[in-house]
Amino acid sequence: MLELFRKLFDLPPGASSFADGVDWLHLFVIGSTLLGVSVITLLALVFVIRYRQRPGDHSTPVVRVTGKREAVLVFGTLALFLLWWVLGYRQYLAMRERPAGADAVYVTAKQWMWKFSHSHGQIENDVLTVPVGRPVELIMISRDVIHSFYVPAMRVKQDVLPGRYVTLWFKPVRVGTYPIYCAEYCGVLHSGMLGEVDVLTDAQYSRWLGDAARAESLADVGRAAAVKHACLSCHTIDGQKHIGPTWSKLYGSDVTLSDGQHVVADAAYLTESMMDPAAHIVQGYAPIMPTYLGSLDSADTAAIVEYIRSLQDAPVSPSIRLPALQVAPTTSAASSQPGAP
Amino acid sequence: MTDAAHAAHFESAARQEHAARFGMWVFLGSELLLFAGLFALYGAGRAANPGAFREGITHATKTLGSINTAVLLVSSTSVALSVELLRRGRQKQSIAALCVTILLGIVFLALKLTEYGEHFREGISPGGAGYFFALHQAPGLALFWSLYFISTGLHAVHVCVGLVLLGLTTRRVLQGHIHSARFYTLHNAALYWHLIDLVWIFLWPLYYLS
Amino acid sequence: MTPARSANGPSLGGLVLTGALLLGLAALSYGLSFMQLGALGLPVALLIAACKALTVLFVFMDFGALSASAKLAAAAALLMVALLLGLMITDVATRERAPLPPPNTSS
Amino acid sequence: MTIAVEPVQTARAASASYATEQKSIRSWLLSTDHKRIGVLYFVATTFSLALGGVFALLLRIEHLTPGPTIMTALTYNRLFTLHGVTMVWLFMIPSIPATFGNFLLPIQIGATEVAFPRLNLLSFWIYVLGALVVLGAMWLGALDTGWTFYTPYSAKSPSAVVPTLIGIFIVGWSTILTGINFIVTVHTMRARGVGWMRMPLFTWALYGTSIIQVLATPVLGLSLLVVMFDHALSWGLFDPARGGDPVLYQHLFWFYSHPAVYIMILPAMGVVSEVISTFAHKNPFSYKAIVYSTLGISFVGFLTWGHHMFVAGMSAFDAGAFGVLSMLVAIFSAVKVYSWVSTLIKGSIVLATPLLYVFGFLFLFMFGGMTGVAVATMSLDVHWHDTYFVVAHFHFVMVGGTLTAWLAALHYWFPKVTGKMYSERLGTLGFALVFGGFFATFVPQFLLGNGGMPRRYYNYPAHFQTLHVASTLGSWVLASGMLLTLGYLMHALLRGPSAGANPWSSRSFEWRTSSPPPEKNFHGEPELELDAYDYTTPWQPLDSSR
Repeated sequence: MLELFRKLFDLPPGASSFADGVDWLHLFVIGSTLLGVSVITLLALVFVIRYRQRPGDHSTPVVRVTGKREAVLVFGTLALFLLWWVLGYRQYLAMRERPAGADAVYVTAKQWMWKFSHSHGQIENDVLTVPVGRPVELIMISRDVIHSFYVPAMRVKQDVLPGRYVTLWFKPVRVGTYPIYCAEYCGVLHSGMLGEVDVLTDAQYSRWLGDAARAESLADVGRAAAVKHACLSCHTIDGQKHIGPTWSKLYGSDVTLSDGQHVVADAAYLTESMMDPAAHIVQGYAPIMPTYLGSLDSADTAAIVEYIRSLQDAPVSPSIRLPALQVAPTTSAASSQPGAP
Repeated sequence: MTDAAHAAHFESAARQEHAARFGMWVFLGSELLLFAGLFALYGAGRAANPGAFREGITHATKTLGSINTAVLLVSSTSVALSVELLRRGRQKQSIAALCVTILLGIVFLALKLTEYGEHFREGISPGGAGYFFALHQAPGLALFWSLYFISTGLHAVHVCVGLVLLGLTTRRVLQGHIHSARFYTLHNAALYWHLIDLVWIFLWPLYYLS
Repeated sequence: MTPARSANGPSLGGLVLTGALLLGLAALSYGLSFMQLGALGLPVALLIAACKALTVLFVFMDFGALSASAKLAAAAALLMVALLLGLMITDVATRERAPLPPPNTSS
Repeated sequence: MTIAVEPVQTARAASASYATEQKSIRSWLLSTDHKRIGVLYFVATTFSLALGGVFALLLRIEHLTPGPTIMTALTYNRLFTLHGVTMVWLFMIPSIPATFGNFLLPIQIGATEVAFPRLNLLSFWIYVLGALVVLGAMWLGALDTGWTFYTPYSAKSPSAVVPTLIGIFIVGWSTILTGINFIVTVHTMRARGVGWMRMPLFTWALYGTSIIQVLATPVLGLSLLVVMFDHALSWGLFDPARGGDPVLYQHLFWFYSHPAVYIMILPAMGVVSEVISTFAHKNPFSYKAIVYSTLGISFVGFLTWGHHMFVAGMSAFDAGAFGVLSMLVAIFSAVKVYSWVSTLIKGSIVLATPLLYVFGFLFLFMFGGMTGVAVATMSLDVHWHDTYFVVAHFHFVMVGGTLTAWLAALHYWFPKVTGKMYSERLGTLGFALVFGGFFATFVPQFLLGNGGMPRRYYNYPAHFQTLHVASTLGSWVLASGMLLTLGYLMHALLRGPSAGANPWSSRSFEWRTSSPPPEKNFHGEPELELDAYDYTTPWQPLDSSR
């Protein structure tokens, strides 16, 4: 039945766990639409023939609306539409609900390509390799303008915004290769911003991982990125206090903020600290860290987070002893007054 | 926008006056929506980064802005007075009140420009340009100031339009086209001026106070 | 249809007093802005602003004396303003931040 | 097919018509007569329609092959932007209100003019100015952002963004002024005996439209203004790098552009109400229901803009709210459809060209509207958003709805405006071509959308080609229908037989004066005590001696 419907209405194969539900709703909605429209059209035609003008007196009797019938029609229609909404909203929420334990893939969109960084360190362009039967979560950001990640076969779509992470998830249920389109107009080569999702069997996927395992781990990428962006000139990795808090044993630890609140230094907090450092200042430190919004792409961000994670339980022995330096918030506040003599 | 004499297509002068007045109110409603967009942007921006907006306000030219508030409130009072005076047939005083209003409007613009000067001196310019933003990193600060400049700027444009409107009206009062029996043109100009006042009444706390 | 104007508008003295009241309210919220009201600061300031706005609307703009149709126009405009602000701000306020999940460990 | 033509004194009707009072060009271009301004608007907007139509045809030809066909990607992107801009702001928005509205609103309420005639003329020239600026921007190379101008792309696009936006900004003013003028006219210019609940339904539709024009357009003006600042001075209010939020632009834009859809469709609905009643010789099944749903649409239409943003990164909560509100607005349209169809019951129906177009409207609008509700069904929108399904949906509403109703209005009021009658046979043929062509053009696009074909694609995967070709062929049929219509109407205007005061024996107020009407609309006091939809008595020929 569903397959027939897909064939008749040119729908792509249902390759994700969402597809069947969405297509059933599609069938219901379009079905009732076609039915309603044709019934009313037929009715109109019948009236036109039945009440066509006959020679002679053209005057007509006044027919007034009967409140009851009108009400039944109106509220019936309203009920139908509200039913569509309820069904649609539940499916929509399921799509927005971030699943637990999904494979995370960091997606960077830019004119006019897709870049996928897997947490195992593999990096792919315009091809997204995922295992069948396991939910995969895409954490996406754009480098320039708004793009939209669209995989018709998965029935998923999400605009990819610059400057803000958005997520999208799906669970592939059938092996195969499915096209990715950019669905938000993004410039001259908009229609060339294509890609494909490769859904592999577990066996194929682990083989693919194996091949890709030789690629350096995400933590190594993170260390490189941390050096490149000079993070380590303020943050130590051996537990010493410096201009910024140390990264050693930082991940997952409980941090006391300047306003006395406590937060757990999870990935979310760390990312925020990179993108909006002023938002939560650790007690005893000055709000002097610049924002890396825009200068640090999602892949590097993810890698640095992963690197900090890797320092969670592997303390590095102090190499050199740093001078104990205090950066009191007051001094920094003074220094932030431009016109101060 | 309205015909000076009782136009032929109206059945009576009263009807024409009603039309003109009602038209003005509909227009004011339209103007309100124009500023609503800016207030919405402010609300959303502040909801997204409250810290930055509060920090931005600490750098506002509070004293000048507050003086401007007083100036505008007084000007609103004087224009309202001029309408009532004309209604009572006291043309000369009405014109005087109008002149006071126009004067205060000019003062407002002058102070506004001084404020902008202050900001530029502090290195604040729209779009996150200027060294101020090199020292203050909080995301949203640039947004606050861009919104400040576009909101107050659009408001200032309206002040200029209002001044021109009041100027023309004053001339017509002098010429006696507008008098105690037919003063709705003056009343409409006053309504426009009050709208300018209303908008500022809300801009002031949002961008200067808290 | 009667012209949208009360037979005789507010008295001159009344207008002057209203002006004084407005200045008083402005001074009040100016003063309050120096106390650290914290989260209350903005709502209070806006409340005072609303009072001023209503005063201008009803005394200076003679809103009460308007024809019902003009009142309707103004009300409709205000309603739309409320909708625009309300729905836009709720979006930003209720937006779920998309945090990076801990990179998964199966590697 | 028979049309009851009344014996009328065409000679005296023609002698005293608004069109023949003065003959000089100047007397037209600077006329404050609402009828002449309506005609001016008609000429201008029809030119825009032709322009936008040519763009559309070129776009369709480009899609004959998956790869490059006749133009480069950049040209394509500029063309679909221009198609959108021209059709939406230069044609659709003013199409019915500013042309037929201007011509008929005062007559339908028994007035001799709109409230502010000079303002009316001003808003026409503002429209022309804005249109010329937009055309000038095209000459400067146009812009390639799509008619939605989404930031940050529109703030970065290396094309004539600012000039185009200035042009649209100016046109917006014309819309607002017309809206104010109509609202005030309806409130203050109604003749004695024309109470609110006796106004013709077309006037009600214009009233609802004007409310939207006045309250929504300023927000568009503002958002365009901000985009201009972002583009020209890189203020970046919508630029994330400067703490801005591009999604907020979409909020502001759709706060205007969704109600704008009702600016386009409400007057069309008004036309349908008039035409059905006239050609069924029947009172509307429920006058009140249509009036209230008109007002309902112009209010609830403001609450649904978020359904354009379900996948834009809006909060799930807001998305849900907009979803349910969108369901509400559909109900008002449903009420109207029911009322229109029921109006036929016990009628005395003459299937003349205007009624044919109205049936076309009914079918296409019902389907377009229902698919609109379908697209507002959130999980389905995730799949359909920004695909050809959406394109097909809104073309069903705007072309199948507004354009069809525009053609209905054109054929219905042509005798009233020109005093001439066109060939019924050619009219029927024209309808067949337009309807069939439209169907062939846009039904394939629904299927393309189902298949996942994104909109605004210059090239497309080869397996979509069959449907694209079908769509292109359809567009040619549609175009030929439009050309035929233009042809026989021009011919009727120049050589057509005179129509008589009331060829349709309609009871609506505008038909109680001669065709074309005199400069003051009525010969002496209009007699409007008879209800505008009272068909209970045989038609008394107009006694135009009064």
